[in-house]
Amino acid sequence: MSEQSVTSFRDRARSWLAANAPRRSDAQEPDGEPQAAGVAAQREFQAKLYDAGFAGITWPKEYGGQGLTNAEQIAFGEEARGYALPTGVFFIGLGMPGPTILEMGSEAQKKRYLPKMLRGEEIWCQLFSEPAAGSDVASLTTSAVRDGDEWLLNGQKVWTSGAQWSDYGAIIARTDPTVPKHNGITMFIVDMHAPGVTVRPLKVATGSSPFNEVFFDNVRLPAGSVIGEVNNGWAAAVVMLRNERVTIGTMGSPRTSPLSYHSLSALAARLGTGADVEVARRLARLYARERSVRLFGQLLREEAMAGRDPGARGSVAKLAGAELAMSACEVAEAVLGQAVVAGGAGDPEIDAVIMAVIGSPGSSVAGGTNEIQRNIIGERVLGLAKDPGVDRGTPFNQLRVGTLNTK
Amino acid sequence: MSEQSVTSFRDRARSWLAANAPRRSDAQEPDGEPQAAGVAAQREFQAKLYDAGFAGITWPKEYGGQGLTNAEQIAFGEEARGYALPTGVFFIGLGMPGPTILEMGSEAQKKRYLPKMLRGEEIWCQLFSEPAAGSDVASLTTSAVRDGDEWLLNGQKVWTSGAQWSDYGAIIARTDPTVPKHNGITMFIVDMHAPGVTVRPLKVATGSSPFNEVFFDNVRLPAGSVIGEVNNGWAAAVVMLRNERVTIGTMGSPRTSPLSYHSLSALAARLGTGADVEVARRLARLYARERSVRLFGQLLREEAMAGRDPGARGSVAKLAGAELAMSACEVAEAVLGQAVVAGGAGDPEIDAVIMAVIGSPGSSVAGGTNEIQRNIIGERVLGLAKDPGVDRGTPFNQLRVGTLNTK
Amino acid sequence: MALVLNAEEEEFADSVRRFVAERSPRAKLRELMASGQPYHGDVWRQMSGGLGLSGLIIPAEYGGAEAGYRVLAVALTELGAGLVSSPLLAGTLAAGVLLRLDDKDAQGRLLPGIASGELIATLALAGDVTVRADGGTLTGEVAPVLNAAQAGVLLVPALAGGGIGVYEVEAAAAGLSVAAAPALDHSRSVGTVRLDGVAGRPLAGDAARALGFARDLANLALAAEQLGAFGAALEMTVEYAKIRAAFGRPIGAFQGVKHRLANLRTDWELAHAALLDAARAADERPGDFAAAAAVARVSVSDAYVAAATATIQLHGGIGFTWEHDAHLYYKNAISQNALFGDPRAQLDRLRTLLTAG
Amino acid sequence: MALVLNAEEEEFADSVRRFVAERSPRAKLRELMASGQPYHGDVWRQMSGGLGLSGLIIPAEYGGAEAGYRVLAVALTELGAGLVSSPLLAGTLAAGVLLRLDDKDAQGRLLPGIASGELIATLALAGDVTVRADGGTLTGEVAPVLNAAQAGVLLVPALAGGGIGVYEVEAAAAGLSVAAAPALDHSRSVGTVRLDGVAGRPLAGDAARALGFARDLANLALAAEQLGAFGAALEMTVEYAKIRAAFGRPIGAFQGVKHRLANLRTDWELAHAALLDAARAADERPGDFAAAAAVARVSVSDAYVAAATATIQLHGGIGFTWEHDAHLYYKNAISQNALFGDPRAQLDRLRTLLTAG
Repeated sequence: MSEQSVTSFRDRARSWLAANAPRRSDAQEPDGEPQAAGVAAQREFQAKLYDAGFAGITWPKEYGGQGLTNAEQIAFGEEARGYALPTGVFFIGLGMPGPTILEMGSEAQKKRYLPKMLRGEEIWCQLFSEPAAGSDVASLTTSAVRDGDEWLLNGQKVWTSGAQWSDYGAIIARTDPTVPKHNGITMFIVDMHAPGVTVRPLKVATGSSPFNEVFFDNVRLPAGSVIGEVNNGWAAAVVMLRNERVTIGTMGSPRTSPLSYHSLSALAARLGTGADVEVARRLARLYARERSVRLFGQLLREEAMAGRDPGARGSVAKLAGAELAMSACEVAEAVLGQAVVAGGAGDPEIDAVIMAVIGSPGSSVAGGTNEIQRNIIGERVLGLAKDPGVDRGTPFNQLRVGTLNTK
Repeated sequence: MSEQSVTSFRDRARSWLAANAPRRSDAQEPDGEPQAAGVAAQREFQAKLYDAGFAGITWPKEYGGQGLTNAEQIAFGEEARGYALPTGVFFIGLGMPGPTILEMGSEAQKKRYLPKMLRGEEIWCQLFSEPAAGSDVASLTTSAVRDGDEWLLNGQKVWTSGAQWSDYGAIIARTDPTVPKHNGITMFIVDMHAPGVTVRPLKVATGSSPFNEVFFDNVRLPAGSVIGEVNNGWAAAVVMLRNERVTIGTMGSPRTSPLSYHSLSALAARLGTGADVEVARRLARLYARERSVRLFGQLLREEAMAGRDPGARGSVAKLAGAELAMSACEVAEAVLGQAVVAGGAGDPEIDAVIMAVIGSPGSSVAGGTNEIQRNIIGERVLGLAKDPGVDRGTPFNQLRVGTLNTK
Repeated sequence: MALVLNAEEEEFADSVRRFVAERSPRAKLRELMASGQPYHGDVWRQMSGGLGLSGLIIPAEYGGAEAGYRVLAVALTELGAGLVSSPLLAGTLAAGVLLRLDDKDAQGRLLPGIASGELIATLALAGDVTVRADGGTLTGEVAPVLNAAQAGVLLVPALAGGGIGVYEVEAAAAGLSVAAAPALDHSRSVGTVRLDGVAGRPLAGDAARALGFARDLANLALAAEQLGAFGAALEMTVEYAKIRAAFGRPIGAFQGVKHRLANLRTDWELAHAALLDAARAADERPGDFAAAAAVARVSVSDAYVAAATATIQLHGGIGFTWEHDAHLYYKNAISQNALFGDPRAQLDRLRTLLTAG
Repeated sequence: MALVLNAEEEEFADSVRRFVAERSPRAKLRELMASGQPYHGDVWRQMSGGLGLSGLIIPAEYGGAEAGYRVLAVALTELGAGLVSSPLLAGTLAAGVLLRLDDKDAQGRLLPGIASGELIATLALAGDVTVRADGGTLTGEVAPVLNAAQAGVLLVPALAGGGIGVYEVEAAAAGLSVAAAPALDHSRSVGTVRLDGVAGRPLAGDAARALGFARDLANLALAAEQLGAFGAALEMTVEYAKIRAAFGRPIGAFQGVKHRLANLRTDWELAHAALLDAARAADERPGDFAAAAAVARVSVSDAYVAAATATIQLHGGIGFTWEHDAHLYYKNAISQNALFGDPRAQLDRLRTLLTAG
């Protein structure tokens, strides 16, 4: 790449965004997932983005990408910072299943799925979590049994974002229960419209339903559905999980999040609770923490751009982000004072903060609990000894999983 | 017991203390161990206490005790609260080796040692900790090898309080390294004046030397030195450690400790740092914490008096006490403000607080680290599953210990 | 001076615990959440009429059980554990104020109804008093007020001239409006009370002293409820840590989980001891009650929030679902923390007490 | 805008790190502790003359390296890691004030000596300014002042009339007395400066602005030293957790230890990013420097104390002995935390900056 070409790409992005993309407003952004009504509009916007040459910037041209470098990708990200691109429903597909298919998928899969993903024609979700597996993702029990060239899928996934409007999903399932748990997992592409797939919204503590449960009842996976190799799905899943962690960790919370310093200090001023010296200091500390988390994310991105693998330090970002959210909750409680008792009582700003406080402990678990991140940081960043796992050598069907085998 | 006899005992104690014991002063108490100069005076006071019938209140009469009940013991403790009894050098002997000999010792041992202990004629220490064992007390390497009826003792102990003025010690040593670590330990009585015993003061972070290292070089233990049974010393040690934990945990820090609410709030008033709302609140929180820790100690004592075994809840007291000390350090730092930089600079009150802050992280480890207490609370109070220890079944001489076997 | 419960108190605790398990398990709270009702009338009748909980601190001459504050704390601990929704706290605080005022007439008129549970009374106190009394009529706004919308009578502190008074206001009084709020805590019913020239009957006695006592009583009562709920949330989590497996082991075997739970148990033990002490102080050491109650409240408040957070997090995803009860405790913990003075306000108060004492 | 160190900066960091390892390992600090000397003259000569560290922020025209604040932060991080005792911070702060004042004469007279390391200068600033200037003579007391007893020249902020000024005071001036204090931090030399009608030369320029910058520079410099020491203490502990066994395993295998260290590493990473940002801001975004430096300082201060506490505790008994270096870091951590504004003061300042901005 030449520096000049990056500059001209940046200029082109800047003017296209100015002409086509909605600016990020300072107002409260709606929490959670886009409404179904918005999905069509998002498909349309993604298509425009694609036509303008800003979708799949680093993906190869033969699969619909632009064939450019990280430099252009970062330039676009920087230019887009001030905009609220209506592309949320594609976030998961392009961030996780897409790159995995690109890396490990067959030529036929790449040709069939990637261009449509980039053009916004097909929406993807990721089907990893299971009720009985939790943090121990690899102890999943959803099974895929070979039937000729095809496979028969049975089981349940949970915490699936966007399943309700997805066309396809990347799913991991157990294909050999007689070997240790990591060795009997395969990754598949599943058609979310296939018979036997049931998507149910999952109501959470806040009263809203931002996630789904997905049930698979004898769903037939056609030949050619395996991503990578049979029984080698865990390696692909690890890559996806690591990407997810870096993504969650370095996203940062936008200024407009109800738990940001920006929002909470404005609320503290309005409610008068910020006049208390201690509350004021907590707000300042929140600012410092928020800023340092954001800076660490920037540092990781710069290192990645310089060709250094962030590796397990993505877990540092993930942990720091989760703890930032929990400390923001404490600040929020201090800022709200008595206002929290009446549950908002119709004040939308207060309502939003309360809902964010209620949602935080649960959200912090998404993408791996803090305990899991601390293990990763301890073992892979600091090089401390591993926990002497009893589960690494044991065949999966002899292992304690979830709460099933304990009664 | 009759209630009347307790009342008359209490009355007798009250008047004896008023006539003979020094009142607890509100001034700063000297930190750490009594000076050697005071040992003779303490022996004298203990003898007076014994003559008056207030030593070994619950111990049997045939071994020099008073043969009374817990009720009298508690009554005496309550009456003595306002006094600073100069009996510190006997604290360990009467609290730990004494009761253990009483419970597990031979008749000859009880007759020989207990009366002199009670009369203040012989001072005792406890020799458990070793440099390479640490929290994992049972991985001790000090060895005792049988030589006819006698034993030959070799090794090193550390963190031994009062070793410098002790006449005897209760020591645990390895007597069979070929069995799992808990099964090859024996408890002995060792004459601290015997040839081959070397006591060296151990300088700690504060610059003072409140503890000792004790070296044993071919020390000959005569026949009859074993407390309880050979290779069954761990059971006795566990009882002693548990007593130690309850003792440390429920002692509470006296009002006059440099890190108490009482001391720190007076200092905050003098330095002006208490005018800050947040510092004032931290002081109030310290008061609440100190009071709740003290109340929990009281609750444990009441339960013990009512015949309920505090069991592992002594670890709750120990952990709470250690955490109280560390949070008091934080409050102390806030109270000191800039004064901490100049290290006291000759102000004795500030000096005492700084030394207490410097000493706290190390002291908190004594009697078992917080991690050990949390394990005990988790497993024995809450009933959570044990860590799958790799060390329970392995012969001691095949185990990794300290930092010795790792290079 | 004894902290441990005596046999009678233990027995009473058992009976309340059984009542909660049989008559008001958490499934009942789910019913309230679905129906929008503030509490179950039948449960309240059993609590008040049957168990006599509404009259625990009320003298026998007014139909109360005259059982004292230790027993009250025992009852509230069990009710808190079960997140039982009722107007008990509201009525207890109103009774506390009446008892510390010196108005025989009002006591005789109101206490029997509160004791029997037939009269729902509440104390319209939240933060600093801002309602103004002018020529016998009250004007101002108070929020949040416990069971404001269900109360038949409200005791309203108000500023009159240079001093403060407590006024008895009928629910039906002209100029009074009550707006129920969507309480964060599903087991709590709160509302905003607006007074626009409402006729209030001034009550005789030392209002400042009575309101000070009400704040201490609120600390004791809330600390008891919080401690009970803290214990229940912790127990739920400990039990889950025993049966939920990950990486081939119960999750409670991992120190990351085990130590967090051990810390919470330690906090609970300290808060428990502090509550026992505060309840004793209310009965036996009135001069120490304010400090003891503040210590109890401070000891439990933040620790319970931490425990409820752990309940959600250590249950993993399932703890975040609407169907799981973890969020009920979390919402309760946050809300309780803010009622009648948040931890900062409590610490300020405690510091003042200590400096003055 | 880049946060990552460039190749030149990395190389410079390596050279300082080598210097510390070869010329001023912690054994040197033990020598100072035994001898009572504030620092090693030869080490200081090598640092200043050889490596040029004393002139990093001083323009070339005054004999400095003119290397900027990013490079200064890099150097101080390495020196902090090694607990190297020297008058570098004192001189750097004095230079920072001189550079922001507008007194060519004083700059020409003092900066070359500071740059070469031959002149020990210090800034007599601690908390609010209370020294009073009256008709050209200064009266008051300042403590703690870095290297007060070794300084040849002191820059003393003082109140004159309604405003503030900075005065140059010779160490030999009549009426000046300096009492060295037994600094808690063995790697720091501090003292109390007493002025009793001391003749001071008023320096031209905007004193309030220069002193504000000095506070920001102190935040940057201390944050750098703290971050370095934090990293060193953490590394020492991590290495120990790898080789120390208990219960048949390296202690780092236990989550109780592993998670605590992981939390500290996370805090270190955030503080590191914040420091890189503050150093960049000093060179490139002066308007954001105050906030960035306060964020860096706030991010590292308490976390370093927690790390040093863990260093003692996770080393078990041995970490509490005088011979082990753990207490050197702990004392350093506590002392650093209180210099030029403790965390509360920093948060107050940050809040003011944010509200004003």
